[in-house]
Amino acid sequence: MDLRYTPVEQAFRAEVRDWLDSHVPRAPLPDFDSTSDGFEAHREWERTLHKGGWSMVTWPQAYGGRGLDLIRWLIFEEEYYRAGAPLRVNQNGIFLLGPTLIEYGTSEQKARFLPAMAAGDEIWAQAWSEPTAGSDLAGVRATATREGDDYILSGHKIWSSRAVHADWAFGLFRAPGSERHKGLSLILFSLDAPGITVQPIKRMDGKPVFAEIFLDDVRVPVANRLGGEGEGWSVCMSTAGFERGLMLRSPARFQVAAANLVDLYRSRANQADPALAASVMQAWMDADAYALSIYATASRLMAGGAIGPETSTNKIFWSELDLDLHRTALALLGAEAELTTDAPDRAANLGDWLDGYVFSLAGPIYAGANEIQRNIIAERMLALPRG
Amino acid sequence: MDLRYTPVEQAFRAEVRDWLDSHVPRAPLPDFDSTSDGFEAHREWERTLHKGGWSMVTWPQAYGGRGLDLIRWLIFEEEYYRAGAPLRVNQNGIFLLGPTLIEYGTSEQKARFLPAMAAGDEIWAQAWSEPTAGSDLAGVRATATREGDDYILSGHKIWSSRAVHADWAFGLFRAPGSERHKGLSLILFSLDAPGITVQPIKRMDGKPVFAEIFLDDVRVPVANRLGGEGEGWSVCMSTAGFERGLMLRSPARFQVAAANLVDLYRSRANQADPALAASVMQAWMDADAYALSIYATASRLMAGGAIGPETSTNKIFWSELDLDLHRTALALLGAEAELTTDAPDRAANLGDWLDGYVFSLAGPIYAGANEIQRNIIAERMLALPRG
Amino acid sequence: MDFRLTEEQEMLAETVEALLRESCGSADLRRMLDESAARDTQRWEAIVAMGLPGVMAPESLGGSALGATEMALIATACGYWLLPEPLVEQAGVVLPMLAELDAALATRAIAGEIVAIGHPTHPFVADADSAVALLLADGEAIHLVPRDAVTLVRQPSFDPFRRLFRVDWTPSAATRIGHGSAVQVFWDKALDRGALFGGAQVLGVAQRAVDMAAAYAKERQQFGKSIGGFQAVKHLLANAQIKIEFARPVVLAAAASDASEHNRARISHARLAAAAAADIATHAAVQVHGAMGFSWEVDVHFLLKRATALSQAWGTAAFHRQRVAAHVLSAKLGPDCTFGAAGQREMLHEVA
Amino acid sequence: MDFRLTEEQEMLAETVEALLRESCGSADLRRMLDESAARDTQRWEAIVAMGLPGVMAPESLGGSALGATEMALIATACGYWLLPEPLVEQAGVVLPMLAELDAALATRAIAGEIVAIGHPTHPFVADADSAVALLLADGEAIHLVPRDAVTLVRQPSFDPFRRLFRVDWTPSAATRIGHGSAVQVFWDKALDRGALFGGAQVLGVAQRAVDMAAAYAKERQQFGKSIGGFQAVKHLLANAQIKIEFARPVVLAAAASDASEHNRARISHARLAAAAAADIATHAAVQVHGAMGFSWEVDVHFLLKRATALSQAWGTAAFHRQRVAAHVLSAKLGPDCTFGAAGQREMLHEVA
Repeated sequence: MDLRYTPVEQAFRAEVRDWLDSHVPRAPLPDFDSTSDGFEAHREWERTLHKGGWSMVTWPQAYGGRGLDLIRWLIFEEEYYRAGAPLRVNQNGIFLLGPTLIEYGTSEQKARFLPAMAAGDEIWAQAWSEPTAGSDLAGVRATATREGDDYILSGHKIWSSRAVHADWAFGLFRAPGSERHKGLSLILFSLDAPGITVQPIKRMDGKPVFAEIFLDDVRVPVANRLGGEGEGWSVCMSTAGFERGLMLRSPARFQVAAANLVDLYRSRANQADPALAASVMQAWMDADAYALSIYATASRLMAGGAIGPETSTNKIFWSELDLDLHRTALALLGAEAELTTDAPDRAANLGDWLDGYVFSLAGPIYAGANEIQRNIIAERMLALPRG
Repeated sequence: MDLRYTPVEQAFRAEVRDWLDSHVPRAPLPDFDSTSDGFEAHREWERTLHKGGWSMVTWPQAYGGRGLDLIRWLIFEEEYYRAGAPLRVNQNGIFLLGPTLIEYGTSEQKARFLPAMAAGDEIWAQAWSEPTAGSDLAGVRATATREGDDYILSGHKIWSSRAVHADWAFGLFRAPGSERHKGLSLILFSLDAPGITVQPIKRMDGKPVFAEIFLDDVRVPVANRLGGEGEGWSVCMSTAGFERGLMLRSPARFQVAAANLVDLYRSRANQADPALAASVMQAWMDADAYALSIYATASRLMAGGAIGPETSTNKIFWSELDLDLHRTALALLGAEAELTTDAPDRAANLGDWLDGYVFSLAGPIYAGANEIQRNIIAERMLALPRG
Repeated sequence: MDFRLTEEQEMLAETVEALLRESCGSADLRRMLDESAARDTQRWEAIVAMGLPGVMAPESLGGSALGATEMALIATACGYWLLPEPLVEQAGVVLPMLAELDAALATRAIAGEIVAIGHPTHPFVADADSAVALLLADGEAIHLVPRDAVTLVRQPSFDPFRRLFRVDWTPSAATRIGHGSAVQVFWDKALDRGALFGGAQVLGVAQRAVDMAAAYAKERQQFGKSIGGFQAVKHLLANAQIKIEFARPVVLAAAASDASEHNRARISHARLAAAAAADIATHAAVQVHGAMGFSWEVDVHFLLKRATALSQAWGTAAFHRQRVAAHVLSAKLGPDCTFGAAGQREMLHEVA
Repeated sequence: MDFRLTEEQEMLAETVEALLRESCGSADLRRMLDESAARDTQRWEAIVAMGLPGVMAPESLGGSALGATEMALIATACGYWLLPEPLVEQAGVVLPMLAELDAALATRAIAGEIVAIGHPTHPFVADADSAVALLLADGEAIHLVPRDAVTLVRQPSFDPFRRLFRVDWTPSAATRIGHGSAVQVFWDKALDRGALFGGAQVLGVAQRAVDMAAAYAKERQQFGKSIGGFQAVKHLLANAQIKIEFARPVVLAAAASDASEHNRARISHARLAAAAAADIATHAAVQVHGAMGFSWEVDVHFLLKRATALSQAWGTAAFHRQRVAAHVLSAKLGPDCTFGAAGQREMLHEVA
């Protein structure tokens, strides 16, 4: 155990910091869900990152990455959030699909999809949920009917983030007549394909953050299937799948939020409820604990370890920490908590706590509701019966 | 709605206060579980109460009560706790069995059992649980085999409070071969009866607060059955049964504890964690809310209303309030929290927070674990499916 | 001592409930938003026709002279149905104040005209745009200012039905209707009423959240059964319901008691307990609804937003916690003090 | 940067674990209580034979000169197995202090003799009765006082294995072994070590509570199935395990870092997080065990009591929360500061 950064790691941090200092846009970009202008501005940022070689530092160089280890990924993320760089419009691609492609993809698939993903030329949407398949993902009904070298996709996906403007999507489809975890395949499809209709869904704040995707006899080549036919469930749940548990939320995000919360508290400590100090400190400690835990996991993975049920403990911990942190911020804001960023009298330096709060509400729900994650912890870590 | 005490109620309070002022023992009695001396001292106190006509103010005068309403019962309890009067060694009898006897007992049963209960001549133990029947009370296995005008009782009861020294006990017994909620009868039995062995069980603090009762062909007359044969489950769960939900913990108990907690906080506010102030205030508010809720329920019952699932909301609320209150007290005590009352350097005026804490640990468990109560609330109040 | 609603009180609550159930459904709310309307004229007229704005106003002015308990029941119904119109503030805070300060305007307010109120504890004024006049504070003085004598700057709220404004105005002797230290009592009473009825309102929000979530949990199927059958969902909603059960008697007791320091602490307790119940209930409702719960198309978010707004208006949570603490650390406490220590002692004395 | 235990560290932990599993079971603990014994001689001899009291002591004195990480792992095992003997305090706090102050006594302590320590932050001294000498504070001075020069008054603890005493003694020049302001650093380091290893110990208590509860939940049948199958039980224990998972890396990071203001705050964080995990885990264990959980005959209460005692020793929770707050409100914060801000800046400077 050695908790000092190596000179190489230090140099890497300095390099990242320098590059970000000179490239991160001074003014925040317009958000990527509300308008296609915002979306394209973020695509442009992905291209800028790619030109600098920063689009996904852990990927092999051949696919647009730097072939670096997870500790350096963490350092990159720390500097990225520290610099206030734009959110990653392609996060579904680079953090969710990318690692799975690297583990399960054929060389043709990797060559076809990874460089375009890294370059920002193809932005990805996820298409996990269906109206009847939320926490119970094995309930998907969308079908992939084999016709020679093609699949004909039909069905209805929902809560697809980025789907309104994105280029490609990935999701589970089942062989007609198959049930539950069997007969599922993970299939990639272009959102421009004939037979696809994308219908935006507004989040509670009115932003079209999600979409429904209706697939009506959409023809895709069999080569778009990732992993074996009918093996979609295990591909999703595999090691690579679990790595998503690590990359889904980098600790730096919460450390920045916690530092901002401390600033907010400092600026209001006089009029604040003294009990809120405890919540502020707890948020800071939790963000710190989450970072330390991820460093421990990253170290273990780098040494060849496999990730296990800690994806579930991580998911619960960061989602609850994020929600608590934002609720504490709203409590500190008092009568100003309800003001949106449009409110003329809202102090401009406050940060958008409401937006962060709305975002945090989704944490305990998506990527497997926390209730499901608790079942997983009880069954896999504590060996309790399925019930 | 009129939240003023009537002159009659005020006069009643004054009368109770006067009587308690002149009768409550100056020195605390030795506890009633550790020794038979302590038990008999409490029996003597029950007799004193009875002589004053205070042993159970809501019972009919014919059975040793005063025939008063529930509001006056609450006033009596308030004054009782305010005066620091001894705990009621016969609480299993007067609060749990008594109301059921009054509703379901024959006139002979009432005449036989209630006056002796009110007088402290017969102290009662409860015998609900069995080793395999805890939260799942319908899992009792002890049997009552009918032989003419007698039952032959066999089985093994456990966690019986007061059974070490008490005179009588009540519990559920099933007809041989019956299952679950069917075939159960509520039967009263003398703890002196041949075939009974009582084995004390020590609580975590070493006090023999519970006992196991082994019944080996214990013969009792059929007249000891309360309610119909095989109707024991509904007798237990009936209206009278639910009234236990009201009387099990009178609000005054928590109001006194909360006031003591406030005193403890006041005496340590300088060195205390400021965050603890919030916990102290919450404990006080919760005790107040519990009292108000019980006043509302009592008013409704007095007007002929029936008690429903609020027995479950009450149970959860008071048990969690009690546990939180005592954990807050231990936190305020800091390094002194672990000292028992035997510790020479423990400030004498502190009150026994540790003892209260140990007692409060049982709250979420006994009389139906809180998990079961939450199921009841979800199913009966919110009409959620049994699942 | 009788801690029950009277039959008349229960009937009143049911009548208001029925009106709102009919006129304040999801479609009604969404139509208002589409039209960016300040209020639904038809619904407001029905509310006025029922005499609700004047429920606490004296009969001499055309009011019903009912008490705070009745008003709390109405507020709870308004919270439950997410009523966008400012009935709670008008009937519960503004009219009792106007009745003592300006009888003519009170009569007009009973007839449905809006008089907005800018309390010194809050930087903004709700519903100022549709008001005919505004009650405003200038130091210790109370001013009644016509709508056209002020400039309004809209401050958008998380709650799309809230209409908050910064009010720019110039105090003058012409608008001053009360001054001197005696006036403080008006603002204090307004704050207490706002907090109490806001608490009652948010209690209604909490119950609606639990009811919506329970209904959805019964219907929504996952893993081959309704999710309401899972203990995790059951216990989440049971916990929210418990919070409601132990906030309700505090709200009712605060409403049914006279103004006193003891009862002011209870008003704060009621507001805190109701807001805590709403916080837990609305978050539980979002969680039970899954992704639906943070979409615009399901009404759950309206509840969450209303709870967020009401929980910090009419005194922040910090203010009310402070008021409880001040009482608890100075008052006589104990089981005989549930309904006030002072009165208690006096009456005991009389009896003795 | 490598946040993994080495193979040697894992082997050490397993060895200690095996020793305690063999020698510190339920029957062993209950035999000690029946005999009112201060310690189990055989077990303590085995512990000494393994060299554990000297694990942090320099090799020149016969110690193993291992670091705080190794000591934290040993402490966690001691917590898990509820070890009654004061190994954690001796090896983790007393010996590092003695090594600098009294080499001869340090050697004896490595050989198993007990030297008790009375830290200025705590009114009582643990294990003073079986000690050969006591490290005591008199103002700024450190005294090393022979056991027979003090009078002890036993202060019974909720934890029946805790042996707490008030120590009555008279400071004299003969017993003074250090004084002046330089001595404060000894007491500060002792407090940090006590808090850190106490945190590691209570983390072990927490894990044992979850393990015991999970084992019982699998076995105990109610409603025709094992109670571990009920979601309420599963989630209760899952929540406790989550607290443990996010306390462990904090404890390890605090142990693996050098002394610095940043790391002192992390030690406090580690103690708070571990104590919070133990609080939740031991209460969950009581709840899952039902009535068994508050009976004397099941060991769960030993865990609850140990957690209660350790959570307030070596600085109360209030003290540690205060120390975290002081750091958070004054230090540079941010995602680049996880392992210390100052060092970070320096090294960046060197590189640049």
